Amino acid sequence: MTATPAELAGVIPDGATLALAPDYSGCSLATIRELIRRGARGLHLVGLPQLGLQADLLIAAGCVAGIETAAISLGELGLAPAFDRAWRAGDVTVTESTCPAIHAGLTAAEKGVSHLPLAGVIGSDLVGLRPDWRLGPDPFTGEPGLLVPAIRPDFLLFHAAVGDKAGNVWIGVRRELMLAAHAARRTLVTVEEITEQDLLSDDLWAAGTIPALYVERVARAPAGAAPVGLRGRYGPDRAWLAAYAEAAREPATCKAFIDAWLRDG
Amino acid sequence: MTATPAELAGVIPDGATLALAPDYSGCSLATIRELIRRGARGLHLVGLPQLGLQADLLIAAGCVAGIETAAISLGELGLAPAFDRAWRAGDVTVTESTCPAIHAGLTAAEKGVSHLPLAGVIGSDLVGLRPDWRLGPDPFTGEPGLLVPAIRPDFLLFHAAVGDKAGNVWIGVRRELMLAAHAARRTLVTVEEITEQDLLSDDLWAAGTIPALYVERVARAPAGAAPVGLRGRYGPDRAWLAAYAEAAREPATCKAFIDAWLRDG
Amino acid sequence: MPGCVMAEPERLLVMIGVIARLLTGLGHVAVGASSPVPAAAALVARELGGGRPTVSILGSESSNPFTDGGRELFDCAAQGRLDAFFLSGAQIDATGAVNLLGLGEPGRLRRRFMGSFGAPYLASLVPNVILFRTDHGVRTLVEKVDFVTAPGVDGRWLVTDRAVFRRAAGRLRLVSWHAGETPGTVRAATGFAFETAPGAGETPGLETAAAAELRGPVEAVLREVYPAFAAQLA
Amino acid sequence: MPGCVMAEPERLLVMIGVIARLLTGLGHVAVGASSPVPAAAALVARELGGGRPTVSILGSESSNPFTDGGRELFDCAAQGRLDAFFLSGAQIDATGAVNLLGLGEPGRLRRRFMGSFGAPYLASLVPNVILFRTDHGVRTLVEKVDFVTAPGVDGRWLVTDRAVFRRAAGRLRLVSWHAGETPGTVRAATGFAFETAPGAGETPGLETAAAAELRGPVEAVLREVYPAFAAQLA
Repeated sequence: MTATPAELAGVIPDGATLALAPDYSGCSLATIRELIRRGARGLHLVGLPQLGLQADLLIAAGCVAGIETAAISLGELGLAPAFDRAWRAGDVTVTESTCPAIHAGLTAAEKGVSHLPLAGVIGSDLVGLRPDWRLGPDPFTGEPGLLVPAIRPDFLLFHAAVGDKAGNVWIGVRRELMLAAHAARRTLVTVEEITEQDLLSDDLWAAGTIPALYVERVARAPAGAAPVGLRGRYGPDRAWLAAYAEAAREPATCKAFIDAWLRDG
Repeated sequence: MTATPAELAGVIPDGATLALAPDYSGCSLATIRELIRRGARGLHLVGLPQLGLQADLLIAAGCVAGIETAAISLGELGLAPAFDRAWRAGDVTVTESTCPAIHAGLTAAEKGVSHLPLAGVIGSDLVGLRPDWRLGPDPFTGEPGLLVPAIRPDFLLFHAAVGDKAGNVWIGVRRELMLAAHAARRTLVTVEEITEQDLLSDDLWAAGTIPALYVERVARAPAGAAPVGLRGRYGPDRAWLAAYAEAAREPATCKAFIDAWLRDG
Repeated sequence: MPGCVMAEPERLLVMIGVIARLLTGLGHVAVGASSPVPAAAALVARELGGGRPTVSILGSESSNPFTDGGRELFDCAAQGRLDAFFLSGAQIDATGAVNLLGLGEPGRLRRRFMGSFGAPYLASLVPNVILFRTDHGVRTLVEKVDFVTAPGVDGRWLVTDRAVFRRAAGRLRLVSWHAGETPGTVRAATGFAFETAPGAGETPGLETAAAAELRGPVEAVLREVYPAFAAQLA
Repeated sequence: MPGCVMAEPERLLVMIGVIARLLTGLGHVAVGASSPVPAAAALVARELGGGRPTVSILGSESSNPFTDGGRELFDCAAQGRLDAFFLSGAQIDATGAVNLLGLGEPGRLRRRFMGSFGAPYLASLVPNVILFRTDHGVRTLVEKVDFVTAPGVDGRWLVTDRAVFRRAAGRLRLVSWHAGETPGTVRAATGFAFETAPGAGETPGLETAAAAELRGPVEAVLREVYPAFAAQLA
């Protein structure tokens, strides 16, 4: 079952809907690099529930047609520069959402239902940007209610600390990845290491493990989440991120920066 | 924050709605014993999603007015004998359900919405036994759809292996307990041991831990899940269970058996 | 407790063989409460298939890959990730409908069994639902169930300690009868009228390889979840 | 990035003091993305309160009690288990409405910020939502936001690097102004007209005890989540 990041990238076809974690969850930069190398096109990204560096790199490289997300940014470093440019140019469509609406949409997909009711949100102009959301009286309370449709991504891609030979993947407390693995049709994972142990055989590990049942392929990719970092393993490379945030403001320097990143990896 | 099982039982008032795990999850027999000792009355039990020995003992002792559950039994030992007698006598009302409907009801409570749509089930006569469920066209697909209302128990009571001084409780893969802790207003827990470590400080433990945020009180109760057993710690006392299944068939022998159990503990 | 009223061990072995063959080639099979015969069959199929199908036994600590709590089995089915499941019932009728709840009129039952478990949900979402009874008789196999816990569909299998049926054109038809039975003895023991499927014959017995698995790795798992049943087979 | 355009450090300390006082006595306070000032204030309140309120900082590994993934904060709020949260916005208006999304007409924005995050949800479900801006000015504090990410409600607080406001009868009113400001200077820097609340006066500064916490245990957490901000305070 083990593979390489390039093989994972090869599984994701142009035009696919691809769910990606924000920078603080598990980011498979190792596979993002391969998606850019192979010249992926027309991807539709779904933020879990936000998007970060992975999305900005893919957008910078022209791989993305649209995004559905609660936010997109480089965190403390500000706006995602390549996205900002693509958005101004009209090159990337944005389906505006809010964190709990994305969680609810994924939960609906997890449970095989068309939609989920969502608390709150009514009163926000956001509702007006989503013709696919439904407003109407709650059938149980009679109060105004909001229904959001299921989100079933074609692919989930993430990076985690440990996988095993059977394809089980330990995610610890990053449980949004489990929800997304249930919701997505196919899940591709890179890991720091592949352990000899069966992650399901010990409840201490099993409690934070996505069973192989949901995982199509696992690739070993040490430091695969660099430069954003991986919880409990290594932190972000702040100098790299600041350099990217600066370089990505202009198309030429952005391209040069990404080309150098592709060469290095 | 630590307490005794008797104190936990004292927190649960007569007439409360009390969610209980099935025998294979985490059963706080130590607290059930105290509920019987204090002569609790009029409890409404919710199975997660089924009920087992805990419910049959409470019913035998006259503590229970009604149950909502997908099933009630002693597992391989067959029907729950005290429940069976109480049901025939009309002493206990039964709100008939099915496992995923209970999970959906708890999920609705977890998310603060009045209801959740539920896949499947339509075509079963069960739907006709639940006037509080709603049948109607799914607003997104137009297909027949089923909506089930939120289940928000007053209390969740369970037993787990480890708690810490802050009130965090490790449940491992018994994740239905976390869902129920989110859904219930108040959660009471007995544990085998209280550890000095902070369960949230290590992701390996944190991944299977219910944060103290949801836990009102934790009591230490070694062997608190006996005789049904606790996953990873000790198995069921099959001789005890078989003796109960036999004794509980008749009111007099059932009472004598439970009286002896109360004396022993 | 339908799944635990036991036929003679050799009849159970035939049932295990039949069910194991039905599971060959599937990806993921789950076994619910009170289902020792399907559990044994699924484990035999897994051993013979080199680890495939994945088998999830509810209530087992060693053969349960779920890590998201009690809901996961049901979510998994709704996602299309569960290929087969098993149902028994206090009554099973000519249409393949099962009744797990009780006898009498719905809402005014005169006898109640354990309850519905997940049957109403799984029966409509899992592509291969296999019905089973270990005590084939006129009171369990009836023309019409008192309460439809889950309706039947064409293509659904029923495996008993006497015979194998499959539903076509709305009713169960006899596909095979176990050694020691004939279509006549099966008919006499069945509470509903049925036709015999084209090509029907005697049920093949448990293969030697399957029997070996049953005595070996499978028994260890069964001892954990169904100790009484494991003792009966041993 | 509204929360990160920084005022002078002493103004930030005043803001931290104001917010920490508003959190006193609460049970559970959560801090979202891009909110270093509220994060510092919540941690100060926790240290001064002997561990109460519980503080959940999104994106922190050491100060985040959630174990059920990204959804847990939102579920927690819907369950009534979250007492306070913080929102900023590219624009905040006279009614306490915030705009996180962008400038221009909804659906045809001419400039877009990071996005809505969880604001539309949390603003309606959390009883104490505290608005903040570290760059009080006429372009950020406007009569009417271009896009209502979340509407305001009476009782809501707005804390800026110049002053403190609270909404009553549908509009924000000036409650206090920080040292170096007057009602007049605040008015000149604010894009909406406002009344002054009865009893309004100068904002109390950060208490000595709070300042000590800020230099001690709080800074360690801030360095993890908001390194640039922590460096500015140090």
